[in-house]
Amino acid sequence: MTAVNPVLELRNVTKEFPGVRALDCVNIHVGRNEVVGLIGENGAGKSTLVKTLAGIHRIDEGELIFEGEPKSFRSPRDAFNHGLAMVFQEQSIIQTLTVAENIFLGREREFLRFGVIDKRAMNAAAKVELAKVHLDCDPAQKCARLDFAARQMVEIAKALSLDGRLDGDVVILLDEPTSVLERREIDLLFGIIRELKAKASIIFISHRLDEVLEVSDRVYVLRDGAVVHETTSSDASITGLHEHMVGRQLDHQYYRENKQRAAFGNPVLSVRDLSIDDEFSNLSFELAEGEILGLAGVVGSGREAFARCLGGLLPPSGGEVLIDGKPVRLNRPHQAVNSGFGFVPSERKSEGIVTGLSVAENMTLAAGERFSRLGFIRFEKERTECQSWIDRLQIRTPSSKTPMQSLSGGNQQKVVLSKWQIFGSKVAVLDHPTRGIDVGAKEDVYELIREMADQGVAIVLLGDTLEEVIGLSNRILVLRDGEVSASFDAPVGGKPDQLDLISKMV
Amino acid sequence: MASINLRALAPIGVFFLLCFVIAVFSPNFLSVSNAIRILNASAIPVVLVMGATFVILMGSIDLSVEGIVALCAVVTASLVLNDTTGANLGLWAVPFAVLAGGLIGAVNGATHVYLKVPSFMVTLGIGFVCLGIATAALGGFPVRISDRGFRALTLGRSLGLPNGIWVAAASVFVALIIQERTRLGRYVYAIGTDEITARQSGVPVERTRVLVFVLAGLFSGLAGAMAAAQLGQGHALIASGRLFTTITAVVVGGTALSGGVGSVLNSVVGVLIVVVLTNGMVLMGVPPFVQQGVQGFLIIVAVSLALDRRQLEVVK
Amino acid sequence: MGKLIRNTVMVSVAAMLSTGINSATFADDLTLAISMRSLSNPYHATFARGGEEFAKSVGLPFEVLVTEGNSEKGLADIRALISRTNGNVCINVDPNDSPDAATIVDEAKAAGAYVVTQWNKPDDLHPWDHDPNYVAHMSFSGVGTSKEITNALIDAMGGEGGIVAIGGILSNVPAIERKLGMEMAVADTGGKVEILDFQPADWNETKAFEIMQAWLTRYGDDIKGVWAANDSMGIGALEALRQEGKAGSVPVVGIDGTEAALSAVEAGEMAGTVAWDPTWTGGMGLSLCHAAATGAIDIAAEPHAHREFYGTGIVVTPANIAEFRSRDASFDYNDYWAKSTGQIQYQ
Amino acid sequence: MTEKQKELLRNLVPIFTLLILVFGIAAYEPGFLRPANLITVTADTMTLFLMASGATLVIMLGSIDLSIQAIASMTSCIVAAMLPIFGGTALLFALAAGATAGVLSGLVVNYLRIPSFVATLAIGGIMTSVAFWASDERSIYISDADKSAWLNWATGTTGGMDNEVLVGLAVLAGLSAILSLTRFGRLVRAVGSQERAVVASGINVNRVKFLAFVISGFMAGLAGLVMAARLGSGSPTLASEFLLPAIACIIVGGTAITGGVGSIWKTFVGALIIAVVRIGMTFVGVTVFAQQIVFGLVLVLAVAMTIDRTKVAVVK
Repeated sequence: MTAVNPVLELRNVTKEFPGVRALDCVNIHVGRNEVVGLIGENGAGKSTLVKTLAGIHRIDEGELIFEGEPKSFRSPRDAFNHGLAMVFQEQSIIQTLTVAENIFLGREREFLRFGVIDKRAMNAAAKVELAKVHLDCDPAQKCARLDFAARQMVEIAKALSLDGRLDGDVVILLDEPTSVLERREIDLLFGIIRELKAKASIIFISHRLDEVLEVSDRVYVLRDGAVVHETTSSDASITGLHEHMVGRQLDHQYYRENKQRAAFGNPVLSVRDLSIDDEFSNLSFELAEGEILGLAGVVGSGREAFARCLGGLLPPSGGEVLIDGKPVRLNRPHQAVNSGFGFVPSERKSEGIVTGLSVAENMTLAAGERFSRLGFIRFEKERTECQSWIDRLQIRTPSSKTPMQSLSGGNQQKVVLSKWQIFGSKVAVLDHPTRGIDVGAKEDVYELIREMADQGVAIVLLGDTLEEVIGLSNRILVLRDGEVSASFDAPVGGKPDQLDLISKMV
Repeated sequence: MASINLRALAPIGVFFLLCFVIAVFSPNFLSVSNAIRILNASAIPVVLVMGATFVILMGSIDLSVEGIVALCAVVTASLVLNDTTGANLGLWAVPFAVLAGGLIGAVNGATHVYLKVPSFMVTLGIGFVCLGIATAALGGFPVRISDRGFRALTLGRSLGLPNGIWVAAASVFVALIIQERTRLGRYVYAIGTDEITARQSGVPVERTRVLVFVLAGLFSGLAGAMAAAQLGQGHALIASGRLFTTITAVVVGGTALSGGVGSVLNSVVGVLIVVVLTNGMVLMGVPPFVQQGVQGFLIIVAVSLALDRRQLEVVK
Repeated sequence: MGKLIRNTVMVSVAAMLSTGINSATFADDLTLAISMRSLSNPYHATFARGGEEFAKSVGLPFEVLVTEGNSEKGLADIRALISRTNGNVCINVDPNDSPDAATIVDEAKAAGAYVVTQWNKPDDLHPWDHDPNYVAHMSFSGVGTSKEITNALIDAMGGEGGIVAIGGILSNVPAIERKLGMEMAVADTGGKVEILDFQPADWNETKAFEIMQAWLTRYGDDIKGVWAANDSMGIGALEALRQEGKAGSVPVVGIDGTEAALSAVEAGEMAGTVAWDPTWTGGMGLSLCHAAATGAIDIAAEPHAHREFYGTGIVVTPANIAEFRSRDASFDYNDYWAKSTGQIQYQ
Repeated sequence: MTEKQKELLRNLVPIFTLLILVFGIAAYEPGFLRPANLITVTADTMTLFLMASGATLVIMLGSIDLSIQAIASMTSCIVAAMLPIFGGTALLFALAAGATAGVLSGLVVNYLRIPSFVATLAIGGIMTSVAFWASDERSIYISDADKSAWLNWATGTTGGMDNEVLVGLAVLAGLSAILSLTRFGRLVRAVGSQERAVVASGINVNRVKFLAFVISGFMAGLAGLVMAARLGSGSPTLASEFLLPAIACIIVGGTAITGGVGSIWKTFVGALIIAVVRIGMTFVGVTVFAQQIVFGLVLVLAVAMTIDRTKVAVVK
């Protein structure tokens, strides 16, 4: 299956970190005008591979061949200048700069006139690049004013701007570009990828297997730092790929529907006419112990704001929220937490985990009072309890004292979820709990969500995909323009169809 | 310019409010001659904040301001007609002072970047070194300037305004161009907002950091020359008290110490607020022993009015 | 790393061994030292130079310590010096703040070192209570000289009008004394001269400059004279006047007799300054201390007037500047009290 | 070497730096190593350490406290003015005043959301005014009787050891315990490294910051008491020129100015490094003209050695 003239090739690439062989003799090639999909579980080595290509990590053994010559990029910028552009999983948009400045960051030379930047020319050029991703926004505005999805499109526009500015081949690497995009935007992106194929080669990394199959010509599966499977998309199936990824048979009960509760406990949460100006208005519902309520809606529907409101991060402007019949204040996060809310934020890196603290310290962050006497920490109690959670949730960490930042994304998310279980939250508000984590870790998270429901925790869920919301929820509220447009019951065997939901979303 | 938005207007509002309050107590405040005096007293601080703003926008800090200004004032005073050395360069001493400042800035930047020492400590240490050199070079005595022509740099007037004001205005213009229209300016924002991302996007972080400290040094050097011209001498203590005024002005103007947010224009307003406060304290006849307290109180009020709190999710 | 640790240990062992030997050897060498606020002002620079000249004349090692305005640092340095010399040292100290003098004297006494203090000491601390280590205290009459220079200012103003006064750091003893002298002189005019405003500029030129600017707005032409508690602030005020084209037309006085101020007096831009004689205080303080330490004089037997005395502060005005410039400033190190102007009086 | 050993070694770097300095000086002037001298140097360092000890917590939060110098001066005035009237109660008054200043800083930072740099600078101004008011604008002596009755705990000796050292060690032990054994201490670290996540976890971050500022104010107040006891007086300028050295010793000890990483014993070692360099220069006989220059250079080099770059992604 070797292409005749691969544009980019990795030959026997090996990369070791202390104690781990992150990449083990990896062979990958990308042909001209080809879209190559790359999938793998959490910790399979995808991020390392990307960083190795970008020059952030050095290759220990093996070689990187670009346009037929061995290359070693010094930095992402160096790679970019040679024609290898990347769209990172974590956004690399500088919020205080304008859209145009972000697109051309580091390449302002093109617009210099007498040593100063010609802003008009730069904005005009940016407009051209934005048109390629069909994003209609003023290139002179600050990126801070754009929403997350629009920033992602800017990021893609930045990568695409290479096209036409370079003589040689262009390879564009998209690392999880769709995780924050809605279906409409994903379709747009795929359209762009198909257009680009005529001019460039593309490496597409995603955790959504269906998407990878949809857009790629060929797929590599990585596991434990090695390529375990390579196939053309036409020959592949989702189940097959998944089995290669996890190295075992796919559980048919992906969303653990067999564990979905049919009967619930006492009502816990009631939301009455809750509003935040310009975000959502008059939201009302009741939620019982053990019930999972899914929220569906496009970006701007108000569901993100609602979740942050329950977390105490966005104060409501009207209405009331009651827990166990008692009204609660949501002006500050600690009020929300002490009333019984546990909020799992979508931005895990900045809001979910405290990087400077250890795993155990993160786990007991909210429940600190229970682990201290007269302000002094009860270290033994903390250690044993945290260790039991680590074992139970199969969190991969050398010990409970390991710094949080050395864990992988999925394991970090498990720690965040355990934080609220240890605290004993009555209502868990999960804002994209599986964003940016892999299939295997996702299944663990689903398992955990079911377990929480079993223990009587009421759950408000903003899913990463509609499929996820449908699969996990007992009931689904669809939001449109800040108001509830529909409500669906979703018992096992009676799950609503995606199309029904979408019709109420837009 | 795009950077002038509503947020930049809040400090201006505070400034006018302050002027109004002082004018109620002391009608003289609103005279043209006092306006000129305030602008004149703002000249050196404005030049200083031009450099300091870039450093702070980058998330760093420059504590060597007093040292560089003093050393450059001494350099200037020694190069024009004076009572200690035989030199007589006249206004040509100014570029030398500016260059000397830039050189010290380069030492700051290079030490900070290549030894990976926080700017706080580097500039504190280099500031001590500069003051030490200024003291040792003169044995504790001042160099007195006898060159009238050179002193016209601040004493003379053009178009009815003291030249110092024009120099400051030119500095603001240059700083604004750098901020808005050069790669350096844009990179400063990028680094201040997110250094790691900026680096991955190909921003030459090290070079930019060094250059920004050079820039701050150049402005401090110019301020040193101006101080020498204004007081007619150069000595090691000529800049004492300038450091905290400079940083306070930058912050009062609305530039965040954490970097990424702010502008040189904000800092100009910050300087005006701080200078008017000092001026107003005397005009209103505030008793000396409570002045520092009143000033502290008013700075709190000014900043709390001028700050856009929605921008500050985290206050450090 | 291992090598580094090894070397460190070796150096330290060697150092410990030599400790005993060395401390025995430097017992004979008397060290002379001066301690003062900082080297970056002309007054203290000259003060140190005076000390250095005396040290050269007797061929003894000489050290300068600076407090940098920090009492704790001043004390720590003095302690370190006393410890290093085993108390075999003469120190001429200008304490950072008056109370420091007591602590310094205690330290010196405990170690057998000899001390002369300048300017600042508590009123109830006397050399004769700490014989023989506390040799003497030298000062200048802050109140008296300030009164004299204020009178010079009033004369230059033609005897009436409003003055503005710039003070030093509010709590500093010289600042308090000078302010008091100024107020007394103004009171003596019986209301003809009025203090429009008093502001402290903390001895700082630039602050004085800014305050003067504000005064020009507030009082304008009502300002007939400017009084400053030292020359630096006086020069700052003068430069603010120059900016308005008023240098020379509004008389300014300062205190200290710095070269800048003397030139301004010559140019007719300042109406006067008070010239202390820091060369004399620096040199003579050490000389007296040295004499007591070596037994050249029996300091305990000297009268109180020889233990706490004022030096000579000369009021320099445009009228006598030429004479002042041409005076013979030399003095004899062994004629200890030739320039004394009497025993210190306490208000 | 395992990660753990490396970590341990990195932690010990400040101590190695201190030892190198001590033995370096001793090589020139062996008298420096006399036990009596070492105790004196340590005792002389304690006021600096006390001022820096509380501020370490604030810096670990990622904030800064610039009011400590003014607070120490103020408490010295309060204790000196009140001892003759109230006896020992004056000590409590003074400490309470220090803590109150911290309360004010905490309130201004938390509720007006003003960056601590400006807030504490302003509060410091207010405290200076309080000091002027309490002292009636002059230095106040403490009589020997009052001193021996009420301040002996700070200046006397116990079992041959200067009490300053014992007070310093007690504070070192106490604050270290708070930092490493209590929930508050852990939250200080957490807030310093990732404040937003701590907020989202439902921690009342304001309470943590508030308490840190109060402790900082209290320790600065205590430093003022010890200073007053040592110098036998209170004065509004007693602690002048202590601010930057205090912050310098926190950073020289290896605490990151950006927050999250640090400890009290590092500050203790940092204070000793600063003191040893300063006093060492007098011992070695560095000429006073060069002292400032040497001090500045050694400061930069010391930090270059002591800061742990593995824990901070970006050096600002």
